Order: sequence, then C-alpha cells, then structure tokens
Amino acid sequence: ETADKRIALSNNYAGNSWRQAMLRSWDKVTKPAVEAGIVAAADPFTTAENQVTEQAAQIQNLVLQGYNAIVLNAASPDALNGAVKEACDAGVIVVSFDGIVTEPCAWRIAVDFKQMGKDEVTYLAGKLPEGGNLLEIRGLAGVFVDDEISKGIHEGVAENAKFKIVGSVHGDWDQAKAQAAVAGILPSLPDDIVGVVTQGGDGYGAAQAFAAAGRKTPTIIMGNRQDELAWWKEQKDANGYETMSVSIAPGVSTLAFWVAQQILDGKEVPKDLVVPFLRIDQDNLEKNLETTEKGGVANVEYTLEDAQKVIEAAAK
Amino acid sequence: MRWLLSRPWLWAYVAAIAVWGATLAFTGGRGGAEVMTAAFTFATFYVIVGLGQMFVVTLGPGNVDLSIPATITLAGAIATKVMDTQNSMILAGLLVAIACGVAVGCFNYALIILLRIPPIIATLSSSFLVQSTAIAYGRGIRIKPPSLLADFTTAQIHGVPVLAVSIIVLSALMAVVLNRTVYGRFVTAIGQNLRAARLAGVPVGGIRFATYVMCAAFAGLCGYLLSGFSGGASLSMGEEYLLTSIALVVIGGSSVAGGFSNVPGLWGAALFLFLVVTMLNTYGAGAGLRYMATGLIIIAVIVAASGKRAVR
Amino acid sequence: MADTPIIRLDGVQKSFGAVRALRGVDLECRAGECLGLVGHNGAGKSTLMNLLAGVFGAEGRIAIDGVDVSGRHGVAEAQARGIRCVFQELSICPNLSVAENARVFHAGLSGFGWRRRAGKLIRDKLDEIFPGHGISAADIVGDLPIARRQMVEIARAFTVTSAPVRLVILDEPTSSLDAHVAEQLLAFVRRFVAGGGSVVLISHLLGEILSAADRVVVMKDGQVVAERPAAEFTRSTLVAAMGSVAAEEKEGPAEPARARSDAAPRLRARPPRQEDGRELVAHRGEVIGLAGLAGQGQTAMLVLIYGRLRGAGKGENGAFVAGDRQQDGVFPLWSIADNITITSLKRLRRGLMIDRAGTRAMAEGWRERIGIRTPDVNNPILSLSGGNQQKALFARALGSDAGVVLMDDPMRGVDIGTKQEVYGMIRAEAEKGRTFLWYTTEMDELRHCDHTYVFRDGRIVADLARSELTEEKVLQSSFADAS
Amino acid sequence: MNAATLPRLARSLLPAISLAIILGAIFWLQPRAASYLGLNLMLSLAVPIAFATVAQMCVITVNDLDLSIGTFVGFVACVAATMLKGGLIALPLVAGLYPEADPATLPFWLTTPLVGWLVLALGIGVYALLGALIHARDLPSIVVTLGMSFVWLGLSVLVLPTPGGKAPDWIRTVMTLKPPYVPLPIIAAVLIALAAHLLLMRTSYGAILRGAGGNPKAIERAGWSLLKVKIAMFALAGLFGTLAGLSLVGLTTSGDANIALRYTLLSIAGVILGGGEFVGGRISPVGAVIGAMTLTLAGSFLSFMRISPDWQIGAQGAILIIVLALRAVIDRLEKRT
Ligand SMILES: Nc1ncnc2c1ncn2[C@@H]1O[C@H](COP(=O)(O)OP(=O)(O)OP(=O)(O)O)[C@@H](O)[C@H]1O
Ligand SMILES: Nc1ncnc2c1ncn2[C@@H]1O[C@H](COP(=O)(O)OP(=O)(O)OP(=O)(O)O)[C@@H](O)[C@H]1O
Ligand SMILES: O[C@@H]1[C@@H](O)[C@H](O)OC[C@H]1O
Ligand SMILES: [Mg+2]
Ligand SMILES: [Mg+2]
Repeated sequence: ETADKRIALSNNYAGNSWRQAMLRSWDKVTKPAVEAGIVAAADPFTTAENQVTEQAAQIQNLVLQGYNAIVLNAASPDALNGAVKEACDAGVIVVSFDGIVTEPCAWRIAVDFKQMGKDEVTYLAGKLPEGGNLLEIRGLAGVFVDDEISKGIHEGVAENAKFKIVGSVHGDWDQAKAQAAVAGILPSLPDDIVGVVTQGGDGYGAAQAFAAAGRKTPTIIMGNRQDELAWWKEQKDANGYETMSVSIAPGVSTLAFWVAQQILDGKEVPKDLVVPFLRIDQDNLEKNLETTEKGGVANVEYTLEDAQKVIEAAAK
Repeated sequence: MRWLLSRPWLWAYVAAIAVWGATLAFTGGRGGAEVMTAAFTFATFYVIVGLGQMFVVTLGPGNVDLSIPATITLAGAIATKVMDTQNSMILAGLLVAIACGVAVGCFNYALIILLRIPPIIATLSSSFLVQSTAIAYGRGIRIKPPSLLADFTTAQIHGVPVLAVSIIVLSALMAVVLNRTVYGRFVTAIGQNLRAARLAGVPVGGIRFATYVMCAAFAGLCGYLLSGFSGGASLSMGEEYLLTSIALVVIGGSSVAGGFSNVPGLWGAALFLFLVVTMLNTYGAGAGLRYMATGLIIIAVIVAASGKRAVR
Repeated sequence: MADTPIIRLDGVQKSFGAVRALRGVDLECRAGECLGLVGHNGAGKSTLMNLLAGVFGAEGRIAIDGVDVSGRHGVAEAQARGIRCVFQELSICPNLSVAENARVFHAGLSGFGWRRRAGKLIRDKLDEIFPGHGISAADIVGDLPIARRQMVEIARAFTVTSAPVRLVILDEPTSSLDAHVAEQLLAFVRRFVAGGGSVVLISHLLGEILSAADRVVVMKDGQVVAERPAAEFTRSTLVAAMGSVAAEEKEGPAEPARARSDAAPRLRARPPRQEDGRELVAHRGEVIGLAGLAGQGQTAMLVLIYGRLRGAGKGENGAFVAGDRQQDGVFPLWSIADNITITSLKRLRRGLMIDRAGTRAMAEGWRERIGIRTPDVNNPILSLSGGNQQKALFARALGSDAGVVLMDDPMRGVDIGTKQEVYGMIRAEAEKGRTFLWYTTEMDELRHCDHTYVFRDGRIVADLARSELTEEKVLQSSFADAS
Repeated sequence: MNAATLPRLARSLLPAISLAIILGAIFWLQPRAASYLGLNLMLSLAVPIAFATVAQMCVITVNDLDLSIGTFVGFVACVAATMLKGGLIALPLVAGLYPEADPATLPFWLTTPLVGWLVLALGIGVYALLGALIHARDLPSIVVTLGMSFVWLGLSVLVLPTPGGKAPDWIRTVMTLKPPYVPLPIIAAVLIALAAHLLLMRTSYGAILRGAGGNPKAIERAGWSLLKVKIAMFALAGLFGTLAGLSLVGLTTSGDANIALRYTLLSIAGVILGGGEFVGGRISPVGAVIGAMTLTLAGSFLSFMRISPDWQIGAQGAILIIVLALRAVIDRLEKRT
C-alpha cells in the first residue's frame, strides 16, 4: 500500500532531447498513477547546471522535504555517494537509473553500456566482413557512460582484428559538436572509412560532416534520435543505405518509478536490475520512426506489470 | 613590417598558421585545404558571437555577456519552429531570431541599469531564464530547418564556404563601425573612462544599451544560422560559446580591460581555436592531454602576444 | 653652506621615446632650505622629481650625501635615505583607510596594534600641518573630497617611523587645495625647513614660490635656465625667466562691470541642499564664478547642471572641463587628437562616418591655438605633461559647439603663460555669447568673472557681482557663519 | 561623524540581511529545515563553496579574475580521492602498470599518501607562478586562467579518467562531524570568514595586498614589490581552492573531474553578492562567505518551492536577480535619505 508515499525524481541535466523525452515519459506515466491514488506524489526536479554538487544539495533537500523515495539520474556514479548514503540513513529509498550510483544502499537500473558499444562493432563485423577503418565519436570526457561505451567499442575492435580505429573525437552527445569535430579530423583521415561508431545523438552530425567534405558516407551507427532515424530512412529509400541504431530508452525513468513504488510497497527487489537497450534495425526502422515523436527519441514506457516482470527476472 | 609587428591581432594569425602547419606535419601535407575549409566553416559561427562580445568587452572592465549561449539556443528553437521547414518562412525566421536576441539584450540591460547588477552576474542570471524559456518553448524537440536555409549555410564554392564569406563582409562592416563611426568611438571612450565619457558628452546609457542589444542580436543570428547549418536547434547548441566568445576577443588582441579592440583578431582567434582541437584530434591525443594542450597553447599565445605589446 | 647636499644631480638626461624631457640638468638640494621649482607645462619638473624619488633611472650622475648612486638609485633606497615625494598625480589607495595608507608608506609599521599606531602617526601629522582638517584615521580615502585626499598624502610624506625625513618633494601640492589650506601647508614648510629639513616645492602659483622658497630654480624645455635666491626674484622677473610670452596679469577688474541683463537667464539652478531662495543664475555671454573653499559642493553643482543640460536634449548644450583629469577627463589609451575631438564628433561626420581629415584639422588647429607642447597630435595623450593634458581638455570644450561651458577648477597644473592665454579665450568666447560656469580655488581667477557665487557646505552663501568682489568678502563668507 | 560611514554600514550589512531573508523564507516553506539536521543538510555543501569564494576574492582583490577555480577544485578533489588515500598506485594510470601486484609488496613510493600532499603543494605553487607570470608579462588574467581551466580539467581526467576513487577517511570524518548544538557547516563558515578577515583586513601586510588593488602604482612607489603581492594573492587563492577541493571530497566521498565546474561562476557571484567589487581592491571576506551561503540556500529554497521542471533553471536566475536587486533598492533608499 503506497497511496500515502511520495516519490521524487532527481535529474541532473535537461539540456538534450533524450533528457526531455525522459522527463516527458515521467510525466506521462506518473501523473495517472498519482491521480489513481497509487502514490501521493511524483515530483520531478532538475538541477540548473549539471553539477554533482548541485545535485547532492538537491538530494539533501528532497530528504528534508520528506519524500519516501528518490528516483535518481545521477551526474556522477561515485561523487553523489555521500548524499545518497545520507538519504538512505534517513530512511529514504534511492533508485538510480541511466546515470547510476555505486553506493550499495541504492538500487540500480543499469543498461549494459559496454555491451552496447560491443554490439555496434559486432553489427559492423557482420555487415562488412572485409573490415576496414573506423572513426569513433565519443561522448563527454570524464563521464562514466562515455567511458563504458568506448570500452565496449574497443573490446569489440580487439575481437575483430580486421577493424582499425583510425580516429577518435569527442562529440559530447551533441549533433553540432560532433559535426565540428568530425569535419576537423576528416581531412587528415584515410579516404576509406567504412564505419562510424557512435554513442547516440551524434550520428546525424557525422553524416553532415561527411557530406560537407564530399566523402562517401560510411555506415554510421545511429542513436535512436528522430532526426537520425529520418535521415537513415531518407538514405534507405534513395540508395538502400543500411545501418543500425541503438540507445537506452528514455522511458527507463518510468521503470525506475515503478521499481521505487514496488520497494515502498514492501516487495523484495534485488539491488541490481538490468534493462535491455533499445535497438532499431533495417527492418523495423519504419515502425519505430512512426512511433517516434518528430524531433524526439525512440522510446518505450513501462507499466507496473512490465516492472514486475523485470524484477522477477532479476530475482531468479 | 613594423606596421605588421605592431598589429595586436598578429599573434592570433601566427598561432593559427602554426597549429595548421603542425597538423599538416602529421598528415604529411595531406588535407591542408580541406582542414582550412572546415576551419572557416566553423570559425564563422564563433566570429558572429565574437563580434558582439567584443563590443561589450570594449565597454570596459566588468562588461561581458554570459547570456550568449542561452540566446543562441532560444533563437534557434524559436526560429526553427516558426519556419517549420518551409522555405517561404526563411526571412520571417531570421527576423524572429534577431528579435529574440534584441529582447534578451533589452532584458540584460534592464537588469544592469535598473537594478544596478554587475553585467557578469546580470547576464548569467538572465541566461538561466532564457534557457528555461527555450526548454519550456521547444522542449528539446529538433525541427529541421528549411532546405534553402540548410543549403545556404552549408554551401561551398570551390571549397570556399559561402557563409564564411558573408560573415567576413559583415566583419569588415563591423570594423568600420568600430573605427570610423561615432558609435564605435563612443564605445571605446566609455571603455577607457566611463566618468570622463559622460562628461565629454557621450550618451553613456544609450551606447551601452545599444551594445548589449547588438551583442544579443548577434547571438540570435548565430542561433539562426547554426540551426540551419546543423540540421535543427538543440538545447545544448550554445554551450560551447560561453568561454569561447570571451577567449576569441582576448586572443584576438583586444583588451579585457576595455577601450581597445579590433575585428581582424576575431578571425585569427576563431581559426586558431578550431585548428587546435583539430590538431589534437589528428594527433590522436586522449581527452586529458587534449584539454591540457589546449589550455597551455592558449596561455602560450597570450604570453607571446603580450611580449610584443610591451614593445609598442 | 659647507655641508654636502642631500642629493646632487650632474648632467642628468632623460628621454621618453623621441621626447627629451631632461637635457642635462644639474641640481642640488640642501638641508635647511626650500627649493622652489617653476617652469612651463612640460618643462620637465615632474620628470626630475620622479628621478630624485627613484621612480626611474636616467643618464648622468646622481649623488646622495656625496656618494655616487648612479644606476642603483631606487624607491626603497631613496626612502631609506629620507627622501620622500608627493607626486603630482595622487598616489594613495582609495580603497584603504587613512591609517592604512600611512601604513603603506612605512614598512616598519607592522605587528600587533599597527593600525592604532598608524592612525596616531597620521593624525598627529595632520593636526600639525592642517589644524582643523576634519579627517579621521578610519575614513576611507576614496570617500574624501580631492582636497582632503591631497592633505592626507602630504601629511603622510612627513610622517616618521624608522627612516628619517630629510627631503620632501612636493609636486604641485596646492593645486587642489583652497587658499586657506595652502597657507597652512606653506607655513608648515617654513617650519620644517627651519628645523633643518629640505623641501622641493613645485607650483605654478608664483606667489607661493616667492613666499615659501629660499632659492628658485627655473626650468625650460628640459634645462635649468635660471637659479637664484628667491629674494632676487619678483613676480615679473620670474615670469620673464620662465620665458613666458604672456603679459603680466593686470590688477583689478579687466573691464568695467556690466549691469546684468534683464532678459530671461540662460539657466538657473539651485543646489540640492539650499534652504533659502538663493539660486545660481547665468545669462548669455556671462562668466560665472563658483568660489569658496575646496570641496564645498561646487563640483557637484557643475555636474548637476551638466546632467540637466544634457537631459534637456535639444537647444542648450553643455561642455565640461574636468579638473580631476585622470578621473573625469582623459581617455588614456587615445591620442591627443582623439581626446580633443570626442565631444565634437557628431559635427565631424561625413555621412555616417567620421571625417578623418576634419578631426585632424581640428586637433591641429587647437594644438596651435592653445599651445599644446607635442610634435604630433597623434601621440598618446599620456605622453603629455599634466598641464598640457589639461590644455587638451580645454580644447575639447572650447572646440565644441556647447553654449554653456562648465569648468571644474580647470587651471590645475596649467602654467602662467597658458593661463593668460586661456583667460583671453574665455573672455573672447563669452563675448560671442557663450556662458561659462567656472569653479576655481584661485582668488585671482575670480576677477575674470562677471558674477561670483560663494559656496559653503553644499549651499550658496554669497552672491557677488563683479563690482562687489573683494578677496575679504569671499574669504569672509567662506568661513564665517552666514548670519 | 563622516557622512559616508552610514551608507557603508548599511551596505556591509546587506549580505547578512539577504541571508536572513532567504533563511526565513525557507523556514516558512519547510519548518522541518529549521533544525540541527536541516541546517546541516542544507549548508554542508556551502563549506567548499565558501572556500572557493574566498579563493576567488583573493584574486579579485588585485583586480584579476580566476576562471579556473572550478576546475582546480575538481583537480584537488580527484587528487584527494586517489593519491591522498592510496598514493601513486591509486591512479588508474599507474595501477594499470602493476596489474597483479599485491599492495603489501609494493615499494613505499607507490603507496605513500605523501605523493598526494606533494601534488597539492605543487598545485598551490602553480597558482603562485601564475600570479608571477600575470604580473611580469602584464597578462589579462581572464585568458590565462581560462587556459588554466583547461589544464586543470585535463590533469583531472588524467588522474581520474572516470569518476571514482575514495576520499581519505580522516577528511570524511572531519566533514561529517556532528558537534553539539551548532551544526558543523555554520562553525566552519564562521571560521573561514574569520580567518580570511584577519588575514586580509587586519594584518598589516593585508593592507598592502588590498592597496595593490586600489592603486598599484602607489604601492609600487612606496617601495613594495607588486610581484610579491600578486604571488601572495594567487598562492592564497590556490590554498583556499585546495581547501575547497578537500572539503568537497569529504562530502562527496569520491572524485570526479567535472565535479565543481560550476564553482567558477558561483564564486564570482558570491564575492559580488557579499559586497565586493570587481576592481579597486574593495572586498569583504565576511560578506563573501555570507554570499556563498546565500547562493547555496537559494538552491534549497527553489526545491522547496516545487516549481515546474521547465522553469527550475530559470528560477535560479530569478533568485540571483532578486537578491541583487535588494542591493539596488537599499541604495535607492539611502540616496533618498
Ligand atoms: N557613479 C557611477 N559609477 C559607475 N557607473 C555608473 C555610475 N553612474 C552611472 N553608471 C553607469 O553608467 C551607465 C549610464 O548611466 P546614465 O543613464 O546615468 O548615463 P547618462 O549619461 O545619463 O546617459 P544618457 O545621456 O544616454 O541618458 C549605466 O549603466 C550606469 O550603471
Ligand atoms: N611617461 C612619459 N612618456 C612620454 N613622455 C613623457 C612621459 N612623462 C613625461 N613625458 C614628457 O616629458 C616632458 C616633461 O614632462 P613633465 O611631466 O616632467 O613636465 P612638468 O614640468 O612636470 O609639466 P607640468 O607643469 O605640466 O606638470 C613633457 O614633454 C612630457 O610630454
Ligand atoms: O545515457 C545517455 C544520456 O545520459 C545522454 O544524455 O545522452 C546519451 C545517452 O546515451
Ligand atoms: Mg608636472
Ligand atoms: Mg598647479
């Protein structure tokens, strides 16, 4: 029985389409839940400047306000541990997702980012048996997600010796930044780039940069953003362009919400839950493009039943 | 030669060429022209905001506009939404973007003059409000720019970006404004001595107002062109222009203490900043080394430039 | 005197780029004497004093107490040997208190209770030199009017902790002081010298030099052109020695007083703190004097009127000649020409752009008319001596099309020859219909005014037509209670 | 009786008034905050910010600006979370070289935390050097420190490529102390303010340091070395920045290169909020610490207000504006009297 329980979302960043979709999903799922009296409140909070310290203060304030659970997309996996520990000590349930925290008292809904990076290379290996030169676009330096995905990619390349990463730039998960970085490094790279491995939110920018340099467009892995998918569809229709797209679904925030609700309800929930990433392939591109809001991100939202299934699967 | 050596912008160009040379040394000379094309393409956007920031910084110590990134974002979001991919709306989009900049500029100056808030803090605070407006308005949704705008912003003739040429013309115009018009002289006067300027008959309030508005309008223009160039507006599109716009002005040889500035240096500095990242990417430096090298190179340039200035 | 001079210069030369500021100067300062130093603006007086104080080095020989220190004379050494300097441009820290500024001067003032000791040190000296100064050791210097700041700086130069005070250089110390305080200072200088100290006094007020100095050195174009006991000079021989072309000042009103016009005045203004009905009234073609002790609200009155004139927009136009030129006048990064033309730029336009030939012609014209000593008006303004900078500010105002010219004690640091010329220009311009509001601390200058308002404590306390103007009346209303 | 003392007094009280108002508003919105625990939670993160603000103030005193203080604090946090606890071997970079080594058998120089102290001392040394460089070549500090902000960030990423590490236990212990009656952050703030006040406002050399901001030429003409002044002020900034980093890592328990980027602007805002001015050596150490606390509390105030997420960022701006507008209002009132 959680009708009198209050849940807060602590979010560190709202400045990209993925995060906006994440917040929209939260609203879409939690509002009806509050109306239905499943929980008393489900308020979202976002910090202004994507800073660990700011989020730590936010968590402390949420504790002060007497929330029973905090659903957390963290700015740092370790640096919030102090604040998270204090929350736990005060009897608050903390469930982290996407940007997870390592503090043992918190729950984690993790995506295997490393596997995601590896899958990109595996896909390319299947598609391009000859191998060849790859360009890697990374995210924001010093952030855990960036490091994990990149590790996965490099592991994948190590297992597929015919691939070679000839250039690596940071695009900060931003189309414009990725475009500038790729445009800068392209002239110095060999002409035969066969693939671009990415982290999401940077595929379209990479495509633009290749076009501007007058180069043949290689296989660019996409990151589920609608503009990336739309570009892919355009190319597919025009010349049969093939690639794949993969990212974490922003709707994972709603899974975290249900998990928190279940914990508050007294359910036994393992500390570590894993959700699959959302992958789009050549054959289901159209279907996904249709359901993705113009300018948004391909998404899945979770229901209470979905959440219970995930919990059961992990408990086994 | 003497004339050249006494130019404050010289060092920005020397540095840009050196970094470009270092890049080519690595690739064995391959891709030199293409790197330059890319550099001009992206330097263009730096320069647009740099122009506005330069005039603001010239107004004297403490004058700086930190709301540029948020303004870029808001103008980009509103413009793409207004244009809604239709070519017929291109002009309307431009006007809306600039109007959006003008509105932010007016708000900034109102904080500075009515509430007497120091410009750094005033523009920082207003940037939060503007960013919020952009979020509430656009919700991070990316709308494609009209195709004609996208074509114009990415067009090249024989490897020369058309947009860069347009902005070079604009820069030349702003250089004339700075050096040869009453407005430009007045800005420089205020930057050297505000009290003296007021007593010498300079309409201090009006000039400062015009300058903050102009700076924000340039940021609006940048947001408009940038969203055309990179396939739509995003909430983070302005982020990198915060520190870059200040770095440009100073590396370009203008004085942070105000009262002394020049336009050509902006281009040198913009090319330099882009080429540094390119060089380090080409060398395959990891993020840590890349950050460090960027910082050290910036310091080296400013040290080299200052040595010359002392001689003058 | 048989004893060795405290400091002795032999054939000292100093150049700033192309400007030869000093061309072989010999000079001696001895204990127990006040040396008066005069010369036209830019003659090299301040440069010479900077040299004595060790601010910069120069070619030639410098000996202190007979020991050659050429090449190793610096600020610290000079201070250790008891040489102090009150610079022409203020050298105190506006953000610090009076006591803290005293501490800045004395490396030894540290440790527990330093603030109290520093405060006592400076307070005692202020009491000694300027009785009734009204300055507290805890006052922040920036809050004080310029006259009091100058008093603090002067008093500070005479304070003693570990190093003795033997030679004090005063570079135009009275330029911002009113007559009363200047009198106090000169009396103190006499006492100090009588006690065996040595003072170098630079001033453009020849009366001060003649009354306070024992020996007078006259400089011209970087050289010493005359050196004699003060008693052998009169005002006119001194002026002649300086090579000034100007005629000697006429005594009394230059022309008969005119009746005030009955027409509507050009402007009227009441000080904010005025309680009675008195107000300042100015007609076309009048020169109005603002008198009284320094810092009694005259500058504030001028700024107020200036702001009102500008606010009114069309019609009347005001131009301001700053007295505190560093703060209110000069654009330090600009050339002389740019500094002169700034107020007239709107007139000097062709289309949207500034007419370069026009601005140059204007600057050149004024350089000649007002005699700014520079080879090229495109040189930086800071390459000019203090007085010449002031002339550029005059040129700025007189060259504008302003109907009303407000002058904030504008003759600070201007040499006597130039003053005469400027007085003439003011008269001529007034005849053409311009109105001048002229705050001055010098009694003589009030003689050029058609009407004088005396200020005390932010209020007008007397209102004297030219025919009624006497020094006694001005002094009386400056001090006495307005009863 | 000086006419200027009254406005000065009012203005110097202003930061304290702002703080009181915002605290009052918080207690009104959330009475639970008005407790030992509440104050402890709300203010604990004000401690590192207060240190950083004082560091920034030192630089502002001599008319410079430090755009690198945020990344420097991050660097210190990264060093503290690695070398200060486990020595060189705590660096992922170094640990990679000794994959299977047993900690007990490693040589002393790899495991001693002294290395961490050495690196922190070097950091302060670099700050001092910057001061010297800026003075000697007459450089604009904004650009030099902008460059340094990249250098510190790069070093942090090298020290700690991904967030992690662990703060030394003693720092953690100090930062989580629960003294009776008065929460630690309040005691710490008072101590920081007091120390900075004594150092800059009461010592005799402090007068020289501030004077160098008011009129450098005068200080030089009085025979003081401006070079030494700049070195002293930048070294002090480095010292306070280091303390900021250490106290921060004590609260967060682990390091992160991007942990304190925000401190740069926050510290500038804190100094201004506290009544300092950008040029002219007019500063107020006590005000700066109060400014830092006000800014921290502004964040709490906002989350208690429960604003729509879209406008939460904007509300931060609004708070800054309102607090500073208070200054203008008091100024106006003053003028009228
Ligand atoms: N005493 C002062 N010190 C520093 N800045 C000041 C001071 N007074 C005003 N300012 C600043 O100068 C600017 C212009 O102020 P103000 O509007 O009074 O000028 P103005 O000369 O009246 O201009 P205008 O003639 O266009 O009205 C403002 O930004 C204000 O913040
Ligand atoms: N820093 C400098 N750079 C260039 N020229 C200078 C500098 N200082 C002084 N001069 C020049 O040296 C000459 C002597 O100047 P100085 O200031 O000694 O004159 P002064 O006799 O004190 O005049 P005043 O009575 O106007 O103060 C002037 O021609 C001046 O222009
Ligand atoms: O999880 C990541 C998210 O945090 C970032 O904002 O965008 C890319 C995603 O993969
Ligand atoms: Mg002089
Ligand atoms: Mg004089």
